[in-house]
Amino acid sequence: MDMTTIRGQFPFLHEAVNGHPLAYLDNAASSQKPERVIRRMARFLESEYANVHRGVHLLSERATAAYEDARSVLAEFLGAGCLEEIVFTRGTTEAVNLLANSWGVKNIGPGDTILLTEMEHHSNLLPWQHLAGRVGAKVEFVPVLENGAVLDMDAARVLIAGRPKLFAFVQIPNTLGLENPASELCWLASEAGVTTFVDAAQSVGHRPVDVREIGCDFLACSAHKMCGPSGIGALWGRAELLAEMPPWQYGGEMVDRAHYDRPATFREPPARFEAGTPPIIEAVGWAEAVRFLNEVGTEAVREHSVALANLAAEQIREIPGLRIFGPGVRESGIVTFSIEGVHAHDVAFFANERGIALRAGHHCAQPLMRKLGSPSSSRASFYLYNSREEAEALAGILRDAVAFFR
Amino acid sequence: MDMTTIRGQFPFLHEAVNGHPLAYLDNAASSQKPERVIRRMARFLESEYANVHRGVHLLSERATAAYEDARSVLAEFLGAGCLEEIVFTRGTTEAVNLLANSWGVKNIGPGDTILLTEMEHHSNLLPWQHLAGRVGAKVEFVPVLENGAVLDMDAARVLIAGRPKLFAFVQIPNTLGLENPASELCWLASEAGVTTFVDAAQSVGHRPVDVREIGCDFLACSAHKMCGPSGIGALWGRAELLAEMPPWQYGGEMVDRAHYDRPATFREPPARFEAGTPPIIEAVGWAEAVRFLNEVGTEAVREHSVALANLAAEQIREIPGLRIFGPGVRESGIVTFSIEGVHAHDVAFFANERGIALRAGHHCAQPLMRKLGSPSSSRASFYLYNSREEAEALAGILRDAVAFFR
Amino acid sequence: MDNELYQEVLLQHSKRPRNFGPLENPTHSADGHNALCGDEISVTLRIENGKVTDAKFTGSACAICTASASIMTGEVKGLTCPAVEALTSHFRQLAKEGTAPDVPAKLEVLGGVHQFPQRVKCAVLPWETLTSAMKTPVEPDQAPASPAAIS
Amino acid sequence: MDNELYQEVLLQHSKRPRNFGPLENPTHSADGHNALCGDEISVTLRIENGKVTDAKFTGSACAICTASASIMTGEVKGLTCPAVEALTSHFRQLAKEGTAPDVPAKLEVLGGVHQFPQRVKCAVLPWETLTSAMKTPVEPDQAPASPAAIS
Ligand SMILES: Cc1ncc(COP(=O)(O)O)c(C=O)c1O
Ligand SMILES: Cc1ncc(COP(=O)(O)O)c(C=O)c1O
Repeated sequence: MDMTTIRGQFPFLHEAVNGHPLAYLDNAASSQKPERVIRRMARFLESEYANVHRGVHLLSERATAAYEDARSVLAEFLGAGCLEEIVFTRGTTEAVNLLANSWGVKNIGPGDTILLTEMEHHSNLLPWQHLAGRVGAKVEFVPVLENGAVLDMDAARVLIAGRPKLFAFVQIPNTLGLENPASELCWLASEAGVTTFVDAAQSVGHRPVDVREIGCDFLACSAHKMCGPSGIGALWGRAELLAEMPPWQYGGEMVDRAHYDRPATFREPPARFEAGTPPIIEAVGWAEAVRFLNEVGTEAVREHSVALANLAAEQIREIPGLRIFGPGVRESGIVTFSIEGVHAHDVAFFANERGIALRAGHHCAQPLMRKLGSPSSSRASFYLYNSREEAEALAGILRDAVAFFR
Repeated sequence: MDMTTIRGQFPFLHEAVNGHPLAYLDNAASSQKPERVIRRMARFLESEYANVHRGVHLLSERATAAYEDARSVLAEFLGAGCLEEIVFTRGTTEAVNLLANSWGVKNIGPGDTILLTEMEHHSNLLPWQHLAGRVGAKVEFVPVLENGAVLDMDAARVLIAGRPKLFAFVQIPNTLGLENPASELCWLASEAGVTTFVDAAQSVGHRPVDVREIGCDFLACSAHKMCGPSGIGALWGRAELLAEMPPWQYGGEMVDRAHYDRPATFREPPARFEAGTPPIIEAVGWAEAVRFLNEVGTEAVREHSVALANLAAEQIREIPGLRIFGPGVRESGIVTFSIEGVHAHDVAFFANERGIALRAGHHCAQPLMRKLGSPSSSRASFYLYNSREEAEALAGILRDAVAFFR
Repeated sequence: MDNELYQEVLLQHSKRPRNFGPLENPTHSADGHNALCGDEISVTLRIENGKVTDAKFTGSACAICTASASIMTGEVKGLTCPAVEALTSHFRQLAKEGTAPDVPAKLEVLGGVHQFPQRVKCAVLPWETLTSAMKTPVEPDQAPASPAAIS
Repeated sequence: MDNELYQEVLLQHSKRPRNFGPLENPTHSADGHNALCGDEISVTLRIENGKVTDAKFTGSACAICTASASIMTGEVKGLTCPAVEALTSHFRQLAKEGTAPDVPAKLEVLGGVHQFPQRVKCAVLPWETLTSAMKTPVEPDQAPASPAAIS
């Protein structure tokens, strides 16, 4: 990857903090957008915008074509069997809620088990806990081993063999810097007849992701974490599973026939799951982000981000009292750490004064961080536009923070 | 209103169809965006974007400030008591689904009645029908009188006196060109102790809307219909009602404490109802649209749109076999009509060839259009950037269409 | 209007559709509709010894849909069921791509819709309804539901 | 670092907080936490005859929150409950606006947070926890829950 070319495409890099150039290391929370995504959205609004689907006029045709083009771009990017397998949602969180309320309510009942892992983001934990409470099912967890270094695969085998109704797990957790063996887990599950959902919020656009290669039944991701806009994400599901699922939200576009005095009938997927005016501008922006990432190459993105994470981790590991969560060698662009005697919130504040954007807190993974004994930690997460210089600056700033606060 | 200045701010007006200037009369489906909204979103993406709420770094502070500023801009625009009364959703449809699944599931039970009107958009009909089916309640309708000219207020009084649990009605239907007396209806309901929800998708940004003046308990609207982006809308609710409502979607940001083995506890509204990464860019764009509309003045917008609708209606009424739905004098910018012997779909197609964007179909109000005896009709809807010339062009084109098809 | 969609012969079919109205003693029937634009159509058939011996339609639909139904009902009369199926799939191809093999000349006028993706569904709806009619025998004592009966 | 947030005296309080640790025989206690940044704090009080006679805190919190708790526990000792309530509301104003009437000099060092809206919650959290502690008598045989007991 040619870093000068890539960095040149990201306008946010012109920003500075207290005269320091801005090093944005908060990519696991959300990514920045390249110029071409910003321009595409503006151009779409200037000359192609209308509501989609029902119109026969020029702008409506253009908007519908752009919206459905986005669906097919994403379908291809994820290796979907057909474009009807892509349901647009607000993001990963809404995708999980949709799945829990539609597939879940239909298929999970009293006494059933929903299997998760201990490293789930709240968005792949709370909807299942709520569903379990509502229908009388129970939630079990595949444990994480050794300071968060790796998923307990032996336990996973045993728990999957117990035939839960669903195994929902994160491919790349937003905290630990590890990557779960998604295809192996899905293979184990499908051998046992267990339906699988993969939370790919941190993996799509950060490494190659192909749903057929993974072998899952459902998968979700968010545009904003992969150079696209906020307000849109997707649930991918196997066509034959989506076809059997009841609607979740009700309104325009998803209905076939509506009556005053009788229940309505509904359209086929994906329309059945897209009630109301969808995120139109957002789909168009997301498609442009996918085109951009396809040109860069998602494998190159992965290598670059992981290399920077490893570089940063090696240097900060030397700081006395600093503890890095997860495996010794990084498997994703994420480095989460805590420093004895210095609270994460102060670390992030201090780093910001020098131009480095870190995240502090529980990273929407409260039970995991509590288990690891650190309810609050700091996180640096790297993406394609980050540089070696940015990764190297981190250690110096953390040393200064320790001297200041301890 | 100075039309030259206003039209100069809308880039889409540079588009043409077959050499004809584009007359966009599909505003009830979605509105176009002024330059400043498009620019604001681009600028935000270039120098202020990050995920909101949890960050202590520069961009996260800027993004959070802009997102929460949008909430307060909207709160003020709607006359909300405090900014915590504004819950951001994907749009009106999601707002109704939220209300049905949270307030509705908690407050509506077997044998209860949900009162609607016959002129609801599918998005204020289907969620309530589904809820009624789920909990064993029933749905009743205030009838519409005389070719869709007016709501049957006598029936409304009787039905409200029957003390339904909820009266949910549209302020300005997207079909009939009329406006319901929202404050009178809410006053009747509150006298009877009936909770009210107003579907204001077609009224916010099209006329002054103040929730305290209307006296409702809940109200919803969509940004895309009022010069703002797709992907965002809002549910406004009285603080004391929102405070008692359970969450609907689960995930990051809405949780207080999460555990592996116990149910989570949740934050106060509005956070409780905004699971996951919200529509951030969209909120910022919406706030800019509100500022724009405030400068123009929503009463001026209303007068302009209604005047154009009346102008168009008077001229097309002369066409033999043409029937306009709703009152004799327009109360909103909407003119829905059917032409004997010419199908609406052909009308819209024909008009588009001459540069006029109309909508054809059931307008997401199937039961209403069926009751009025016209499952498919054409609709012209006017907004602030439409001109007299555009309104006047309609009649000529419809005459030509009749000659062509009949 | 000057475009390739509403050709004269198509307009004639839409203004004065053939085979429009109720069919006496139908053996098969189905309703079809296009939720997006409001086309509603009913197709009724008499199928005897594996052959379509009569076909009619009713409903309220746009010019494209009406013309398509008008021509279709004429073309399928006398064909065996497998032949109808083959013709249907060729017609779909014609509507989507503008050309298709083995399409009777009378149908070719509808090939123009392929340039207007939003109208393809209009042209194809009668054929979809035909397909489902062939699978739906009419109960002797039950009149076929007309779209008007739905409201 | 050169800014108005972490003043020297505040840093001293955060590095060596006063009144940190368990309180023997507390009469009142409460836990507080900031879901957004992870501050966790417990405040324990002894209230006798309507007066706060002792106050301590434990927990894991950022420098601002820790310093605020350290100064707060010192200041409220000896005050009547209404006086604590008045002081709390003045402190809120100080944190949000940078100045407030009737605030003891020792607290003024925390006025700098008003320039950093994201940190106001950190400074205010101990005071919110104090308010809820004053309303929460300790059951004699039940030790106050410490944040560590939550996991
Ligand atoms: C692993 C993981 N899952 C799910 C989510 C939720 O995504 P969103 O907030 O876009 O709905 C996130 C991001 O915060 C995440 O990191
Ligand atoms: C009256 C009315 N209510 C609700 C809606 C639904 O709004 P949205 O599609 O933005 O959710 C619309 C718009 O289509 C409408 O016109």
